[in-house]
Amino acid sequence: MAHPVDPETAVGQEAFELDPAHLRIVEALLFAAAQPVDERSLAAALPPQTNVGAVLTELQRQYEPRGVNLVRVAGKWQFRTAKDLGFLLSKQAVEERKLSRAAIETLAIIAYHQPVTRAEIEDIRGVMVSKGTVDALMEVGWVRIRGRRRTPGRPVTYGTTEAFLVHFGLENIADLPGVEELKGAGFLDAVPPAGFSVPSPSDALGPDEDPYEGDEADLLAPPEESPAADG
Amino acid sequence: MAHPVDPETAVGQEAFELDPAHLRIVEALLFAAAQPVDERSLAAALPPQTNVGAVLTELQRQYEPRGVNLVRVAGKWQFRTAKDLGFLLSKQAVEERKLSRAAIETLAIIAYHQPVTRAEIEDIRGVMVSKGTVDALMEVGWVRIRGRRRTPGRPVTYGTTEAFLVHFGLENIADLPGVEELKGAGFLDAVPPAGFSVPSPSDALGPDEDPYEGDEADLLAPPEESPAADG
Amino acid sequence: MMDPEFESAESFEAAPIAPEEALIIEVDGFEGPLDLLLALARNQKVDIAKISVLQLADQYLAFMESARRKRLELAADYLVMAAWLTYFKSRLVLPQAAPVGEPGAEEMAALLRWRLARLQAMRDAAARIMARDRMGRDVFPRGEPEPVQVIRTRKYSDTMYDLLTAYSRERVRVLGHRVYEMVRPPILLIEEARERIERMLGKIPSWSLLTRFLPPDWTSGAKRRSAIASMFSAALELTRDGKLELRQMAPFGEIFLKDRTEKAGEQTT
Repeated sequence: MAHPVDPETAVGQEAFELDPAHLRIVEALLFAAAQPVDERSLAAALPPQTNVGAVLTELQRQYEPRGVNLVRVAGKWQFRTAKDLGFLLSKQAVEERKLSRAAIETLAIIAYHQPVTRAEIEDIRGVMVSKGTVDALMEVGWVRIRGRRRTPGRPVTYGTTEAFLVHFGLENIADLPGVEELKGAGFLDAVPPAGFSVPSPSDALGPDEDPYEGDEADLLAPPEESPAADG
Repeated sequence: MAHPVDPETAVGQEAFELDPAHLRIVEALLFAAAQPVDERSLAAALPPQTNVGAVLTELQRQYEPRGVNLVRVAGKWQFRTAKDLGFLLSKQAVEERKLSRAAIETLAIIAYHQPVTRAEIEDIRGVMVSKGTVDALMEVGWVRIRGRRRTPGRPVTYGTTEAFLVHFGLENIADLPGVEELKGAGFLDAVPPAGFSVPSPSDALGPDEDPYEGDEADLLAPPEESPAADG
Repeated sequence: MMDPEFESAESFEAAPIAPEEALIIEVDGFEGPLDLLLALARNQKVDIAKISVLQLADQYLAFMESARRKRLELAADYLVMAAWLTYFKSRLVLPQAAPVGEPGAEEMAALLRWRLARLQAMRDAAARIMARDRMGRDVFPRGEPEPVQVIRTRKYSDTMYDLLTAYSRERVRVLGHRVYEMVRPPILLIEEARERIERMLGKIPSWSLLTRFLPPDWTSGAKRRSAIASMFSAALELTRDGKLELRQMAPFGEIFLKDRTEKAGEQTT
């Protein structure tokens, strides 16, 4: 037969003489703090004469059987994941990064102007684009080689990937806003410079574009499943 | 021992078997993660067949009187400091970018009317959307491009983000304050009562407009090749 | 002068404010005509659903007149609203003259009340959202998160905002080098005039004066003449395209235009 959770282990069910309001305050302060907090700082948030040590001892006791414990480190207090649950934590924190300015600009040009060759990206940006920038975008998984332009030298054309759409929350590459929409949303001044136009990007193979056959066999993976626009 | 919980009796009843070890794991995960976590991710850390919903409900109940509460935002779960203790934590408060009145009004219109086009926002506000409105809301991360409307010109539609729900403590869009009354009053309908001509600064929503219905299959070309990037 | 039925209906409400009193309102403080109307409506201190639209129209038109005297540049939106309110008043005066299929004064008043009420409702909703317990202000997440395995962490935090900003900035920077300033003669291009009228299509009330739609800053001297000529040419083009109707009662008389797109819009898919 099912039995209810033991009230003894449940946080907040205990009978204690301490003012529950004080426990709540210390609990919230420790939870929101970005580093361990000393008792003096905690005392400052409580009425004078409050026994901070007793509040902390009681909190520590209440959290002792739980998934999170209140621990004392270097004379200060902090909540930590219970030691035996360390397996839930990953060893390394992943630091979020941003693309360099050159990289995000190149990515934006590829997104809007695809299919586009490196020479064309340079022409639009007016500066040399290092191969490293495009390679790095391919490594992130947002840019792919789409095909080859049917022009002398048959340069490869670049486009964006499904991962690009997912990351930037687009259902479709054609959903990128056009000039009027960039203006309307405030990204462009009401009067953009002469000659400003925005192409309508498309996944479809361009008229002068051949599908990319790949230089190496391992680049050819089986076709992807239908794209799921799942955030 | 553990038999599957009857979903009929599980709802609203606490008399089923909850393994304290499961409570500890979910507690540790939600405590450790600063951002909201979805039930699927939590389930991944628990034995198969665990009733994650019941674990969460019990945790929520246990934390309800405390200084830290378990809340549901954007369809996910997160520990947050109790609402009434905000005043103690002003030191932790993040300096927030001040949004213009126009931007705040536009945010509300986007939230309640989404997916909504710029023309519709302008129709409701009776004024053109200016620079520093939609772009500022996108910069804060509360507004996103949702897609395009299936009408001539295929205007881009806007909606709110998960960050918006998290920031304002909303479970989902239907949880917006007063949404039912606004709907009842007809203020969320795309078009005003039929037969009226409306003075408005830009293209008003016409009777020929369809609501946005997700992506358009005809625009999604099948992938010609596998993305070469990210092996 | 006024239709007796309407007069009695209107006189139920607060006595009209003298136009001068309404003029203490400065145009700078307003975001468009609807915002201005809402402020005027609130002055009536009654439920928006019961507001006197005639009184509102008078106040608005008086405001426009004073702005004109002060040579304030008002956006086209204000002029369109003025034209609509003028038309509303004409409907009020001559209700029997409403052409078939066109809204009568009562319908027009109801529509304006509805739009004002909707704007007010959205403002109230905005205030309610902003007053919620907000993350980072009223409630706080764990201050010292620990990395967790089950949560997918993104490696890159670039957003759509970053992408669009980069694109706009980059393209403008490159094209900016190729731009030169050009001193424009006081001529309104027909394309501009056409674009202007097209922007108003769907909102032009029945038979409105062409001169009401002149761009602000083009209402006097040589600029006015150029603007009238171009607006007329553009109106002719749009009439040819079936989007407008034009009417002139007498040689050298005023030219009126009427929108035909609305009906067309209802029929197409």
